Amino acid sequence: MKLEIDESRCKGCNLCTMVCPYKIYRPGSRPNRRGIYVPDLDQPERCPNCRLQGLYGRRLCGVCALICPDQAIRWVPEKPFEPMKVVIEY
Amino acid sequence: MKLEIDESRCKGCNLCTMVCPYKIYRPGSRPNRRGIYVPDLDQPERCPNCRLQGLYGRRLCGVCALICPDQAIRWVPEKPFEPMKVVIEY
Amino acid sequence: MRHEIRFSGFGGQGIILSAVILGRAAALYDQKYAVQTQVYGPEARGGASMSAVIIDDEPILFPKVRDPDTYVIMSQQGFEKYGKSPRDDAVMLLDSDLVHDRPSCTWVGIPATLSAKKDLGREIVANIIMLGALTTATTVVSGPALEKAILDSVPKGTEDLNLKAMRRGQELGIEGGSS
Amino acid sequence: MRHEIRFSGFGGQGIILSAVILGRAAALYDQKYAVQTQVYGPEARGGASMSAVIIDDEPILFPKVRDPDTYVIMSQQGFEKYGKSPRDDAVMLLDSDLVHDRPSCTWVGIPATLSAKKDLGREIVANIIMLGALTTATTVVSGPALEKAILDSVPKGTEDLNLKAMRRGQELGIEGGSS
Amino acid sequence: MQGNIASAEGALAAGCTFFGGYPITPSTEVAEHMATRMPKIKGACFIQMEDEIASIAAVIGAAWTGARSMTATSGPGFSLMMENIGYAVMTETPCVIVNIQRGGPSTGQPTMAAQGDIMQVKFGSHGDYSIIALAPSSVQECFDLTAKAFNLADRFRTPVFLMADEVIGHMREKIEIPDSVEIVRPKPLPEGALPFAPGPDGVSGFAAFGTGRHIPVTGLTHDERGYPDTTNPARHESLVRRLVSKIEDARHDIADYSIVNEEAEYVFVCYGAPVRTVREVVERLRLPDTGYLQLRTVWPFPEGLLSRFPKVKAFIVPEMNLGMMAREIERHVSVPVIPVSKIGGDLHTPEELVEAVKAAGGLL
Amino acid sequence: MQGNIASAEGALAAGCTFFGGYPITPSTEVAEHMATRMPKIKGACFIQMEDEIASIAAVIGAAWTGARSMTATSGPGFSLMMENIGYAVMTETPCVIVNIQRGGPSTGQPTMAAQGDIMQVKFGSHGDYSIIALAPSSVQECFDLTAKAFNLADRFRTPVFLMADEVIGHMREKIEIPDSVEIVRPKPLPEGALPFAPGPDGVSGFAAFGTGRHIPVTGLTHDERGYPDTTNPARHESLVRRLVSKIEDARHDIADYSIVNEEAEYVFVCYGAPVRTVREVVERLRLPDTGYLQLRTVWPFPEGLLSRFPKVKAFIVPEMNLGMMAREIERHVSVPVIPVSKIGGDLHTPEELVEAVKAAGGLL
Amino acid sequence: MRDDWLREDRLPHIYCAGCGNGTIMNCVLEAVEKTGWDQKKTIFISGIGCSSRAPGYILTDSLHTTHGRAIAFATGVKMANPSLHVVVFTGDGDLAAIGGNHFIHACRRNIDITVVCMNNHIYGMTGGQGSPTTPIGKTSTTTPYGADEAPFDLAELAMAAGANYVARWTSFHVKQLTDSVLTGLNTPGFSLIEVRCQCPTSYGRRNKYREPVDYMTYLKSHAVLKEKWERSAAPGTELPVDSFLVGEFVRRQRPVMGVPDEA
Amino acid sequence: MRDDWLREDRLPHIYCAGCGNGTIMNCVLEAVEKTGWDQKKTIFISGIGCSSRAPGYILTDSLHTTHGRAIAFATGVKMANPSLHVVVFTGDGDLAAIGGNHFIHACRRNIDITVVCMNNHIYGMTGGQGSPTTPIGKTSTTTPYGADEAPFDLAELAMAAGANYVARWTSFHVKQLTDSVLTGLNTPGFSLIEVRCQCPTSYGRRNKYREPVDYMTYLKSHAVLKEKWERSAAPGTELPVDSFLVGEFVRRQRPVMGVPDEA
Ligand SMILES: Cc1ncc(C[n+]2csc(CCOP(=O)(O)OP(=O)(O)O)c2C)c(N)n1
Ligand SMILES: Cc1ncc(C[n+]2csc(CCOP(=O)(O)OP(=O)(O)O)c2C)c(N)n1
Ligand code: SF4
Ligand code: SF4
Ligand code: SF4
Ligand code: SF4
Ligand code: SF4
Ligand code: SF4
Ligand SMILES: [Mg+2]
Ligand SMILES: [Mg+2]
Repeated sequence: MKLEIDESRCKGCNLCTMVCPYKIYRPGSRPNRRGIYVPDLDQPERCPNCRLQGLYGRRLCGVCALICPDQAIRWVPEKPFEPMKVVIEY
Repeated sequence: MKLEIDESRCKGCNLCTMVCPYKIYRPGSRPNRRGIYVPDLDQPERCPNCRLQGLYGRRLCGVCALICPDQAIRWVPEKPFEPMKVVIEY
Repeated sequence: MRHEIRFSGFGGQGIILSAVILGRAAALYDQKYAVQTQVYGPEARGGASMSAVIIDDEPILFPKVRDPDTYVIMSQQGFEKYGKSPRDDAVMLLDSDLVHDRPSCTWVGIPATLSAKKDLGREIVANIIMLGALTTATTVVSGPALEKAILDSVPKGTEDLNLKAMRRGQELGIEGGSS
Repeated sequence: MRHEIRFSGFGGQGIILSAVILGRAAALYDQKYAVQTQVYGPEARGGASMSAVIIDDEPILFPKVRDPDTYVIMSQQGFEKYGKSPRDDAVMLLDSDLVHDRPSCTWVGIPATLSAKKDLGREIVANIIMLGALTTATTVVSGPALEKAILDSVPKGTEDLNLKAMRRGQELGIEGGSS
Repeated sequence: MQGNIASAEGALAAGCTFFGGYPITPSTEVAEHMATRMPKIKGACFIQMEDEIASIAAVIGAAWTGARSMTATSGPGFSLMMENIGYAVMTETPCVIVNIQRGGPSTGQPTMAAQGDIMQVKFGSHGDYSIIALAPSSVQECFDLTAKAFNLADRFRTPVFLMADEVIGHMREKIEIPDSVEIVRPKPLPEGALPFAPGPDGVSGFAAFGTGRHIPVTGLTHDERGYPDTTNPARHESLVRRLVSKIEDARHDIADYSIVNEEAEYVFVCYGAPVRTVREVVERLRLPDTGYLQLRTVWPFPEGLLSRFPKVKAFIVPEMNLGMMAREIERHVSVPVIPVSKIGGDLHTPEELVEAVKAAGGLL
Repeated sequence: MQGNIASAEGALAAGCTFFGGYPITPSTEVAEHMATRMPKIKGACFIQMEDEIASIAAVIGAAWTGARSMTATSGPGFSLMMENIGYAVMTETPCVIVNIQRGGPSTGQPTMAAQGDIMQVKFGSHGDYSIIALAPSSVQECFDLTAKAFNLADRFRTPVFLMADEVIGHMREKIEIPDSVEIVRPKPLPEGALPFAPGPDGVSGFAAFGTGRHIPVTGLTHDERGYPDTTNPARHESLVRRLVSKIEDARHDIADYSIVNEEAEYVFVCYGAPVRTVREVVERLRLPDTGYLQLRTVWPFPEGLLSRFPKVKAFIVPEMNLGMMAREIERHVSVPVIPVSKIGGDLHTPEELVEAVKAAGGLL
Repeated sequence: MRDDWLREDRLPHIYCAGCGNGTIMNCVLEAVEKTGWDQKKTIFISGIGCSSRAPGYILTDSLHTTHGRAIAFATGVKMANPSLHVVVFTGDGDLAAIGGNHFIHACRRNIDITVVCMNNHIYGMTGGQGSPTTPIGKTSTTTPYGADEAPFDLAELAMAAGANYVARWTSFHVKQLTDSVLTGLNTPGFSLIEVRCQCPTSYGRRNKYREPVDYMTYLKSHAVLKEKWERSAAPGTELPVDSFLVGEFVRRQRPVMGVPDEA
Repeated sequence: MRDDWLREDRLPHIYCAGCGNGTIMNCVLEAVEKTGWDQKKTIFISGIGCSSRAPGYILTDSLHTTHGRAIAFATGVKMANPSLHVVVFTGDGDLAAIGGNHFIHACRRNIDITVVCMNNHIYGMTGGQGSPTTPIGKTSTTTPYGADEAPFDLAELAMAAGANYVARWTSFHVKQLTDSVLTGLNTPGFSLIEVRCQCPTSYGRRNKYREPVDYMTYLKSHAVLKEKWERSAAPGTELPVDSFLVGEFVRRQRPVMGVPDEA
C-alpha cells in the first residue's frame, strides 16, 4: 500500500497537511501545470495505515483520505502483499 | 346594568349556559324567527357583575360576554346609576 | 320532461344530501337523467344553503337550475334567498314551522322538523321526511326509487329510522295543508 | 475606434475587477464609451473565469465581445478556454509563468504573479500589474486614467501597494519578452 | 357521482398509486376520496403534505419510483406549484395535476367556477416549455380524461393537467365506469441507453429509481447522461427545443375533440363547463348555421381543427374568463373571433350564446 | 455601473424605503446593493426574507404602510411569487418587482440571459388580471425604468415589473444619475370615500395603514368598503373588469417606446437586450428599409404602435425566448410576423438579424 | 368599549354556532383594549381559514392575506413602520401547515408581533381535513381511519425557534387567555399564544364533540395547568391521555427586531 | 470501495479548493458503504446550493431538485417506495431558509430518511449572502455591517419538531461524523446530521478565515463535545463565545413513517 495524490483532482487546499498526525503531507512548493500547489509526501511509509492495515485487517487512520475534499488521496498497492515483513519493520 | 342577548347575533350555541357560575342562562326552549334557540335569562339580577361592578369599579366576572362567540351578550344600563342601593341589596 | 328541483335550508339540515339522494333516485332507479349541483361556501354556513337537481328523460346539457318547478324549503332565510319568486305553476314544499312566509305558487306545508323530533325522536331526519313528501306531493320521483336511493346513502344502522322518516313524509305529503 | 479586451484567469485572481477598473478608466477618465461584461457561474470557479470590456469613441450598441483585439490571460486554463484562437492582429498579454502555451498573434509575457509575490510581497496584485502593462504594451487605456480608476476601486489602505503594482506593470509592459 | 370523485376514480382505474395533496376548495373532494380509497389499496399511498409546493414535489419524487402519481388543487395552490411544474417539465417527469378552477385572481371566489387558469397552465412557470392540458365538460369526462392524462404523461414524459372547473367538479351525474381502462406505460429505457437521450419522437425511455440505472435527475440544463451543462448555449437550445417539440409536434395526435356541423357559419369553440351551454344551443335548440368544436385537449392547441369549418364566418368563444383561448384562436384565423367572456361564477346561459350569434351577424 | 446596481439606485432615487428579498442569480446584486445602502438611510429597511414568497409578502405588507417597496428575483423565485402577485393585483397594492431573467425552465441556466418570463409576468398567477411590465435595454434604462416603475405602481395601484435580463443586469456602462427623479405618489383617499371605490380612471385613492382609515384589505372578491362578497357574480365581474381596464384602458398613456424609421418595410419589434443588436443593425450598420420599435413598456401591450409603420412588409421579433411577444403581435397584424428566437444565453448577433431581414424578403 | 373595535355592520360573523374563534376574538380585543393602543395604529393580519376571517370583523386597518403567509406580510408591515402594533390571527393549518416556515423564521428573528393561533386541530374552512395538529387517531375527511402522523407541539416549536413569549390556553379559559394575550402584546419580540378551541362543525362532528359545549367540557377537563403539573407530577411522568399543558411556557428577553428606535 | 459510489467522469467537482462539502460527501459515502445497502436501492436527493450538488457526483439514482424542496421530494420517493434508502444532502440555506417548512414537517412525520446538512453559515452558491445560521456579527454580502438576526439552532429545531435522531459534527471530525451518519442511516425515522463546515470562498474570505485550514482550526478548537460539557460544566453555564456543542443530541423511537411493511 502506498499513498498517492491524484494531481488531476487535488486543488491544493492543504487540509491533508493539517490533519495528518504524522505530518506526512507538506504544503507543496511548486505549482503544477494547472497552477496548483499539490502537497508533497514526506516519507509516506511512515503512515501506520499503510504499514499496519494488512495486519489489523481494517483501516487504522484514513483521516487524510476522508478529509480530502477532492477525493484526491488514495492508496495504491505498492508491492505484492507481504504481511510478515510488516511485523519486522515495526 | 342589565344583561341582554342580542337576538340578531345569537346563534344558540349554549356556551353561556355552560360557563355562568350562577346559571343565569338556560337553554332556550322556542326557536326564534331565524330558527335559533336563544337562551333564556333566569333572574339576571343575580349576576354579581351587574350588581357589584359599579361598587368595585371593575368588571367582576364577564365570562359569559367574553365566551359568547357571537358578541351577542352585553350589558345595557338599566336605570340611573345608584351606587348606594347596591350595598343595601347585598 | 325536464324537472328542476331546488332545495334550501340552513347548514346542518342535510340540504345537499337531499339533493344527492333525489338525483340518485332519478338516475339509478327511475332510469332518468339527473344532474345535481349546489351552492358552496362558508357564507352558506351561517346563511342559507342551496342545492338543486335537474331530472330529465333526455341527457341534460345545460346543467344549472334556472327556474325550478319544484322547491323544498326548510328555513325562513332559505325561503327569502331562494324561494321568493317561484314561477306560477311551481310547487313548493315548506317546513311549515321553520318557514314563516308563504309563496305565490302552490305550496304544501310539511311539519318536517317537528315531526322528526316528535314522531321519530331525531331532528336530523327532517330532510328525509321532506323527500318522502316529494313522492306523494309531486311526480318528480317515485317512491320505490327514493327508497333505494335512501338506503344507498344513509349510514349503516340508520336505515330503519330513515325509511320511517320517508314513510312519514309520504303521509305528510298527502295530508299537507296546501294553499 | 472600437477595442475589445478580454481577460481570463482563475477565480481569485481578480479577473472581473480588472475589467471593471479598465472599463471605469476608459469611461470616466479617458472620456470614451465602455461596456463591461463577464461570464458568471459556479462552473467558472473551478475552471477559467472571463470578463471583457469594449471601449469605443461612440456609444456601444452591441455589448458583447466577439473577436477581441486585446487579451489579458492569467492562467493556462484561461488560455485554453478563451485565448486559443485570437485574430492575427490581436495583442495578448500573458502571465508568463502561469500560461505555458503561446498564441499565434503578437504576445507580451509579463511575470505578473511572480513579480507580485517577489517584488511587492502580495500575490493578489498580479492583476493590477497586468493592467499596468496594458497601458504601455497597448493603446486601449491611458496611464493617468488607469491610475484614477485604480484608486477608485481598491480598498482603503491598499492604494500605495496597488499603484506600485501598476507602475511595475508599466515597466514590465515595456520590457516584456514578446514573440 | 361527483366530478371530483370521478376524477379520483379515473386515476385509480388508471393505476394511480400515489396521491400527495393539500386541501383547497373546490378540489378538496379529490383528495378526500383518495384518502378514503387509497389506504385500502395495497402499495398505494395517500399523503396530505404541508402545502402545495410539497405536494407537487412529493408527486414528482413518487413518479421517479415508477408510481403513477397525482395531485389536485385549485388557483392559489396551482400558483404555488409553478416552480416545481417547471422542474417536472425539465426533468421529463410523468405526473398528473388536477386543477379545479375557481374565481381569481387571488383568493377571489373560492366556491365559484372559472376558467381563468388556462393561460397560466401554459405560461405560469418561468422559461419556455410546453405541457399537455385536458378539459372535461361532464362527470364522465372527469373520469375518462383523468385516466387518459396518465397515459399521455407516460407517453410524453411530461406533466399533464386536468383543467376542470367548479361547475364540473361539483356536479353530480351518472357515469359509466368501464371494467378496465387502457393503460400506456412509458417506453422502457433501452439497455445501455443514456437516460435523457431522445427516441425518434423526442421522448426518452424511462427507468424507475431502484432499477439500477443510476439516473442523475436535475432541473439544470443537462446533457443526455443527465449531467449539468449550464453555460453551453447549444446544449440549452437543443434540450429546450426538444422538450417543446416532443409535445407540439404531436399536437394533432394528442388532440381530443368533438366537432358538430362542419358546415356551420358560426362556430363555437369551447372547452369545460361552457360546452354544456353550447351543446344546449347547437344540439337541443338547433340554432341554425351553428356548429361547434369542443376541445378536450386544450394544450397543445390543435389549431389545424379550426380549418375544418370551411364556411365559418366567425368563431364564437364562450369562456369563463376574459377571453383567454380567444387570444390563441386570433393568432390562427382571419375571420372574426368573438370572445363571450363571463366571469363571476355563473355559466353562460343559452340565451347569451344566442345573443352572441346574433351579434356576430347570424340568425338574421 | 452595473445594471442591477443601477436598478437599486433607481429605486433609492425614487424613494424606495423597503426592500425584502431572497438571493438568486443573476439578480442578487440588487439585494446586495440595497443591503449596503439602506441601513445608512433613515427610515429605510432592508430585510432578507426566508424565501421569495415571504419576500413579496413583506413587500406588500410594507407597501400598505405607505412605503415605496420592492423586491428583486429571477425565474425560480419569480415562479414562487405568483400567488402573492395575484394578491397584490387584487388588493391594488403598489409595489415593484424586478426580475432579472435567466435561462429556464426550472433551474435551467442560472447564469445565462433569457427573456422567457415575459408571458409568465402576464399570465403566471391564476385568474384574469393585468399588470404593467417594463423592459430595460441599457444600464441607464435600468435606473430610469426602476424609478418610473414606482410612479406607475402608485398611479395605478398595481404591482409593476421590471423585466430585465442577465445581459443588461450584469453589464456595466456609464450612466447619468439625475439630481432628482420625478415622483408621482398615489392619489390620496378623499375624506369619507370608500377605500376601494374607483375614481374616474378606475383607480381608487390610497391611505396608508396607521392613518385612521380602518381599511380592511382582502384577496377575496370584495365590495368598495373592502368587505368580502364572494358569491355574487356581478360583484366579481365588476371588480375584476375594473382591475383589468384601469390598466388596459391606459395602455397608450403608459406606453414607453422608441420608434426609428416609420418608413421601414422590415420592422424590428424588440425589448430588453436584443434592442442592442437591433440598434447595431438599424442605426450603426444602417441596413436599408429597416426600422424598429423598441418597447420599454411591454405590458400592457401598446398594439396601436404597430400601425405606425405604414409600409411594413414584415415584423421581425428578435427575442431570447421561443417567440413569446411574437405571439402577441400575431394577434394584431396581418403582415407576417417573424420570430427570431434565440435561447441558451447568447445575444442575437448583428449577422443573425441581417439574415432574418433577408429571409423576410428584404435586402434583395 | 370592545364594541368600538368591532365592525358592527359585519356582524353576525360567518362562524358556525359555537365556534371557538368568536370567543378568542373577544379575548384578544379585550386585551388590546387594555394596552391602551391607538386604534389607528393597531393592525390585524391573518392568512386564510375560518380563524383568519377574524380581522375582517375588527374596525382597524387589516390585511387578510394568502394562506399561510400572514406572518410574512406582518413582517413587512412591522419592519416598514415599527410604530404600528401588529397582531396576527391564524389557524393551525395556516400557521403550522403551509405557514410553518414563516412562523419559525419570525420566532428566530424575534420580530415584535403577537400571533394568536386558533388551534382547532382541523382545517375548518375547507370542511374538515386533518391538520398538523390533529391528534393521532382522530378522524377528519383526509384521515377517515384516524390520523397517523404525529402532531406538532406549537409551543415547543416556537421556543426552539427563538420566540420571546409563548403561552397556551383554550377557548374555555377566557380570563387567563385575555391576560396572556395582554402579556404577549406587551412583551417586545415575538409572542405566540396558542389557543385550543372547538370547531363543532368540522372537528366535533366527526370526533364525538358534536355540540360546542361537549368540546368545551373536554377542554376544561383535560387542560392541565403547567405550573401545577410541574409542581405536583413526579419528573418524567407522562401527561394523562388526551391531556395537555396550558399556561405560560416562556417569557424572555432575547434580542428583537421591529421595535421602534428610542429616538 | 468508496470510489465505486463516485461518478469518476464528473470529478474533479465544482467545489472551491478546500470546501468542506467534499469532505462531508466522503464521510457520508463511507457510512453508506458500511450499511451494506444496495447501490441500486440507495437514492440521494438534494435541493439547490453548492452542498446540493453532491448527489450529482454519486453513482446512484439521484434527484437534484429545486431550492429548499429536497425533503418534500424525498418524502414522495420514500412513501411511494419504502424499500428505497433515501439520503438528503442539503445546505443551511436550502434546509433552514427556504426549506424550513418541509424540514420541520418531515421531522414531525418522522419519515424514515437521513438528512445531512452542510452548514457553512452562508449561501455559498450565490456568492455569500447571509443565511439563517449566520452568526450574529458575521459579515456577508447581505449583512455588510454584521448579521443582526439570531441564527437557528438546527438541532434544537429538529428535536422540537419530532425527529428520532439528531447529531452535530464538523468537517474536521471526519471519524465521528462518519459514525454518526451511520447511526442516522440505521435509525428508523427522521435523522438530521448537521455538519458545520468551511466555505473559504464565500464565508471565510469575509470573516477572516481565508484559508481552508483557518476555519478547520476554528472548528477544531471551538467544537465542544456535548457529553463532556454536560459532565463538566456547572448547570446553566453559557458556552464560551463562538463555541458550539457537537455530538449526538437525541436518539429515540417515536412512531415513524415510510418504513417498509414487515410482510
Ligand atoms: C394556497 C392555498 N392552499 C389552500 C387553500 C385552502 N384553504 C383555505 S383555509 C385552509 C385551511 C385552514 O385551516 P386553519 O388555518 O386551521 O383554519 P380554520 O379554518 O381551521 O380556522 C385551506 C387549506 C388556500 N386558500 N390557499
Ligand atoms: C427558488 C430559488 N431561490 C433562490 C435560488 C438561488 N439560490 C441557489 S443556491 C442558494 C443558497 C444556497 O445556500 P445553501 O443551501 O446554504 O448552500 P451552499 O451553497 O452554501 O452549500 C440560493 C439562494 C434558487 N436557485 N431558487
Ligand atoms: S492515513 Fe492517517 S497517518 Fe496515514 S497519511 Fe493519512 S492522515 Fe497520515
Ligand atoms: S486535502 Fe486533497 S485537495 Fe487538499 S491539498 Fe490535500 S490532496 Fe490536495
Ligand atoms: S358576568 Fe358572570 S355571573 Fe354574570 S351572567 Fe355572565 S357569567 Fe354569569
Ligand atoms: S353564548 Fe352567545 S351565541 Fe351562544 S347561546 Fe349564549 S348568547 Fe347565544
Ligand atoms: S367550520 Fe369550524 S372553525 Fe370554521 S366557523 Fe365552523 S366551527 Fe368555526
Ligand atoms: S462557494 Fe463555498 S460552499 Fe460553494 S463550493 Fe466554494 S467553498 Fe464550497
Ligand atoms: Mg384550524
Ligand atoms: Mg450554505
